[in-house]
Amino acid sequence: MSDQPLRRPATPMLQQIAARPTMRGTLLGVPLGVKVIGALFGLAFLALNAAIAYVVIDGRLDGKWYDFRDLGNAVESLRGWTEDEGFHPGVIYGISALLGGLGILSLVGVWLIIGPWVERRVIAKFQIRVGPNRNGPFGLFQSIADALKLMQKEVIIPRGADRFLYFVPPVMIFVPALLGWGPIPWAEKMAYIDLDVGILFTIAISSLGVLAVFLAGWASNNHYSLLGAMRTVAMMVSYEIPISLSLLSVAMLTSSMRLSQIVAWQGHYHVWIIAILPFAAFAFLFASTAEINRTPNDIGEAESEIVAGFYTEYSGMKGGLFMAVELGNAILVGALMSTFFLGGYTMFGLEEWIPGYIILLTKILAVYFLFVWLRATLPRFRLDQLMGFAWKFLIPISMVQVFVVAIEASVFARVTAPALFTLGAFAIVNLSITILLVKLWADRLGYAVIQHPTKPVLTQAVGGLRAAERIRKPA
Amino acid sequence: MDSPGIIVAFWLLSGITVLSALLVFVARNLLHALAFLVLSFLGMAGLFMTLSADFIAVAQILIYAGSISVLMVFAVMLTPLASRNNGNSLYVIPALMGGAGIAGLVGAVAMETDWAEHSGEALKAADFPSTVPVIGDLLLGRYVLAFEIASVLLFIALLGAILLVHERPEDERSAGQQGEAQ
Amino acid sequence: MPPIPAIDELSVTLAHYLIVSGVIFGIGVVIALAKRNAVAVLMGVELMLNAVNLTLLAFSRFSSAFPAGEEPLTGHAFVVFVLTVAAAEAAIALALAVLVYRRRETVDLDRVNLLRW
Amino acid sequence: MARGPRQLLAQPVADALQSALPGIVTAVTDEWVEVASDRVDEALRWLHDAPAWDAAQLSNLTSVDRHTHFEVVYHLQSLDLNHQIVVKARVADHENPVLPSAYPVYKGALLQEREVYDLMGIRFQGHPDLRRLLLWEGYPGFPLRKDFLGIGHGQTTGLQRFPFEDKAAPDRMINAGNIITGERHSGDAAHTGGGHH
Amino acid sequence: MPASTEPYVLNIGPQHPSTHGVFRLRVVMDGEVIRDLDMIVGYLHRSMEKLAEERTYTQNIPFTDRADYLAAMSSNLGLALAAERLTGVVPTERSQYLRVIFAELQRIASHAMANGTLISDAGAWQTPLLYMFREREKILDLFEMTCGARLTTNYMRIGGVSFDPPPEFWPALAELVAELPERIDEYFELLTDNEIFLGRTRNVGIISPEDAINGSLTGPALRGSGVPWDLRKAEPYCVYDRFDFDIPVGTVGDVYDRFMVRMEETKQSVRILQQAMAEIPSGPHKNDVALALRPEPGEIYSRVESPRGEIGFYLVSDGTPAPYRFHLRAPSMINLSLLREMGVGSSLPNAVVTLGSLDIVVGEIDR
Repeated sequence: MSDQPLRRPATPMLQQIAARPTMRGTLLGVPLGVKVIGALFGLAFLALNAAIAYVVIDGRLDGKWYDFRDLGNAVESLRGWTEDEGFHPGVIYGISALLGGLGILSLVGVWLIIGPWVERRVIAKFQIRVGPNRNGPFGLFQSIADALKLMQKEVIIPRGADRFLYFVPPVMIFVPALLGWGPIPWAEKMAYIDLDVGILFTIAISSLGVLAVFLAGWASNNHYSLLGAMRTVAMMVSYEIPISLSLLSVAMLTSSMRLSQIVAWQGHYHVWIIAILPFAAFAFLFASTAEINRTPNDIGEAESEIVAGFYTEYSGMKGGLFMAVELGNAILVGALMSTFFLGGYTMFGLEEWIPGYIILLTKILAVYFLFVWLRATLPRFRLDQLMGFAWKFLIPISMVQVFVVAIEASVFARVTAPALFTLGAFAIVNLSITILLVKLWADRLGYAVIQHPTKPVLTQAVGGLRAAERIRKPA
Repeated sequence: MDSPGIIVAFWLLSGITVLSALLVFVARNLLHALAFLVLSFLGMAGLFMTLSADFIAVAQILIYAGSISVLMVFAVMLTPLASRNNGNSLYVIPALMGGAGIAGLVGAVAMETDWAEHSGEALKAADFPSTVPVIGDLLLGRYVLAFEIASVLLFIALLGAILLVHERPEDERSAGQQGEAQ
Repeated sequence: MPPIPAIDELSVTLAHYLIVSGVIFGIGVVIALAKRNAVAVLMGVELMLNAVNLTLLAFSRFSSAFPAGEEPLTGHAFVVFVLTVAAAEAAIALALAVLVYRRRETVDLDRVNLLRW
Repeated sequence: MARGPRQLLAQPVADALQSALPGIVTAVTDEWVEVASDRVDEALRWLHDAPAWDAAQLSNLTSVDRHTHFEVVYHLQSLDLNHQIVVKARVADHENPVLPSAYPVYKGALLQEREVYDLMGIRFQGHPDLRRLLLWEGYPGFPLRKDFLGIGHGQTTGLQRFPFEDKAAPDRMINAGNIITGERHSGDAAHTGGGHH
Repeated sequence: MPASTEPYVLNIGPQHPSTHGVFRLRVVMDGEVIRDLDMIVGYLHRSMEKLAEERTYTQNIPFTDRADYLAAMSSNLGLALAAERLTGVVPTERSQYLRVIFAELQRIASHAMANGTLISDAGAWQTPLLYMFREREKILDLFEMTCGARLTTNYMRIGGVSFDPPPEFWPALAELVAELPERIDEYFELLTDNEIFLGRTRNVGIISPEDAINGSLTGPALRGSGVPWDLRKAEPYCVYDRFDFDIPVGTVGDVYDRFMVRMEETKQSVRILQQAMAEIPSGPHKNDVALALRPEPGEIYSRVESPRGEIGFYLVSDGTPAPYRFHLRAPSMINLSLLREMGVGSSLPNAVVTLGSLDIVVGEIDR
């Protein structure tokens, strides 16, 4: 036994971090030529921006096929051209449908590659870790590697599984995740199917996933799966109601179920509906986290309780599809949230300058960041707490909100005062009603915020039961 | 109806619908039958779509494929000891005959009758840019009484379902069981 | 080999929809009559209701009993009512099935043969 | 001799025990009281209930193989009085050791007695759920016994069926009764596996 | 007949995210409600007690590392103390302080792990766990500096400790002790006012003080139920009687109380560390002791307060260098005595959180 232990420096990690080059140090070390070229590039970029700004102000872009602010213009002029050339209407239909489908598929596809990386890196930042950083630049290829791994893995069918129903759900759940993107407007004319019943379509599509989840859990012949499936189904069915009610408020306020019209309404009055209907926005956001199984409502796949929930038994790419759907749904909900409550592609007139789809994408990513933030911060609810929250809290208050909005919508249609004034009054009224209602209802349910949770008692005494009683009831 | 898309869609969707409806009958497992039923509902929604009834089609998806099927799932799961068997009863032969008879009758009538129907340009004029406001006006205008009665019906059905399935408290239930035993 | 008809001659008419709806109604009748499981019977009933909906919508679309553009969507309004009734009926029927199961531990309709359960 | 800092001298405990339950003490040293092996539960119950001794907690329960007999050692402690009492029971029958269970007095004996049964082979009568704890049902022998030198010739370790446990009674746990509702099965019935080598 | 589902058996573990090792719960569930519960352990059984009968007392110290691998220092200390009491060896003054310092550091590290995994069990996606790992890493760095190992330290010796800490140890320790209270307050902010966490842990898995004492619970599980029992005060070993610290006790006995007791104990450990750092005398860190001690025939039951409760060593000597009988009282295992009573009737999420709050280490349960 030697008295000299093997020693390493005090905190090797900290020293390594300290030894890393800083941003400032990197800049100082750049040679002059590179700096000059960089500055020239910067100037050229500014000049390009100025040129774009000139073209936009001049109005030369408006409605032309190369109006990059609205890719719908290009498709429209393509349709016009094919019509002029005398193509069969079916061909024109097919071409424009394929273009839109290609857009949606590439969006979702690219997201499925970038998304996991974003999520993991952001969560790593929350968790004072580094995150994936080995594979490709900044670890960007990590998700490709993961996808390759998933594809190579064997798909194991559990013994006793229902073979037919086992293979259906991964596909069945993927379809609504793609269909949901249909009615979302990315710019004024840029929507795949600008359905007249867009809101109803959205709700209907989201309800389709329920059955897939149930079948996945049931067909796996695993108790974890079944438990997760039943939890998810119960939760999704419950939370569809607050979603429908909050979207009903939106539809009544804007007097349209067409998504593009809802966005146009917000753009026209330069207001976000979240300001007018804060409770509806909250209900929608909370219920969506339940619908798409994200923290704090991810009880359907609570890994500390039921491993992976309804897709515990799915291995390889079949499990990967479920994860992909979950990821895709996260930004789909972000898109819906932005469209309904955050002004969609409009941004107080900024959409004249910046392409609407970029604005919408920014908003989607902001909502997605909120989801990641929640995931990194909050523990999970229990099933009974969640169901209680939906039925006892969200639904009653949402119903009252629907009544209030019905009155307000009819007032709005009749009043001739400036819209901003009326809407501001609505916002104030709704906010105060919401606060009042929430408070009253919470009191009614006997729920109170725990201000000062019981802290441990500090004592110097030692003892058993008698000492415990002394501490509990001090004389 | 000149758009080839609609013609293709009609044949495809009606094929899917009829086939999956048949499979509901053929399937051995109740949950398989349920899956086919949902497919049939979806095909039906597509057929509605070809009839330019977008609101009804989406409502069909929402109510049938989304809600009633889940309700059936719950019914199946809440009756665990009952068999998952989708077997036929003794009435299968008469039922088949009856079903074929009805289908044949409807088909014959449909083919033989000279329907006063739109076609060509008149049919195009019957396309609506938006069905929702018109349906809304109808429901809250001419059929408002029926609409209100339907809402009452829904409410009563809700209450009835809750009352039927409501579990009595433990002591009451055991008392009831004793009563039955006597 | 018969000549391939032009695509216009393939056009879909009211009769097509009615036949499809008749076939589905027939299948629904068979399921409702022949199945033993209460839930399966309910499936048949739902199929029948669906077939009726299809008929209503088809008439609403094709029928020239109304001049074009005048009261054209009555069929749609009726379908809305049918959907409502179907939802109510499904809820009640499934509640009944659960109730029957609770009392008799079966949902086999052949074995539920007493008026009182 | 070594005693813990808060361990009571055993003589006063033995005297009190003897006067309350005559004939129960069979031996006594400075450190421990040895009680009659068939009346251990009585002694523990008395020490638990007596306010002067207040043995509220069964701190530790273990056993020692003395080649000819077993010693089961109970370390009791009073939290309020802050002292420790050591009670021993001498199980004379080395082939078929049986002892009353301490579980009716101390719930904390639940797993400790299972462990002693598992590794030393002492059966506790009245234990609600006496099964092997660390080893699997059917393990040949009791490894903490001094005469356990290895698994005997012709016997397998059972590693092949380790994850599957006892195939003869796959739903053993469900039938094992419920501690909470008091539907217990006797310790004897649980003594199914574990043939002596 | 109520519309209940069929009871079914759910095997939670041995490979499961919330069983903290190879621990298996076999649960009979009716929907979400647990009807019966059985624990199956032994997957990590290494027959330590039998092996120890072939080795000298010093040679047995590494076994204690492998028993409670999250609190190796405390287990080391338990065996060293037991062997000293059996043989009459007196440790040096400096080593007494070093033992206190390392045991308290280990307590902080272990409680950080316990609370972090508890919150993970409650469903937080590992963020609090990784935050708590930050402190734990620094403490393990200190261990590594001193004895070269991070987890299985094998540090305590009969008559002292194996190494005197290197010079750079003391500033690092001072830095850690200075920043720890701030960090702990951070966790309080993050967690104690979190509605979801409170909703998940309050009034869940309640153990009454009577049951806790009767069920042989020790450590934070016992103190969470309101019983002020801490061996550092009740039976002061090393030099704990020279330090001023408090025993935190819970008021309800639920999961939240056990969590909070651990958090508060971390604060108290910092207090002890501050005093020990200030008062540590210079001198040898170890007395020279024969490698193969031959204690007189006799026996000892000696216990210390490990982060998980009372870790006791029952040593029987027959005069040879190896113990005749070596028994380790495993607090992790004995704290599970009430698991079934707590679990039956509760729901799966509650059971998972309750198990997490009992803070088991499977290496110690199985030994």
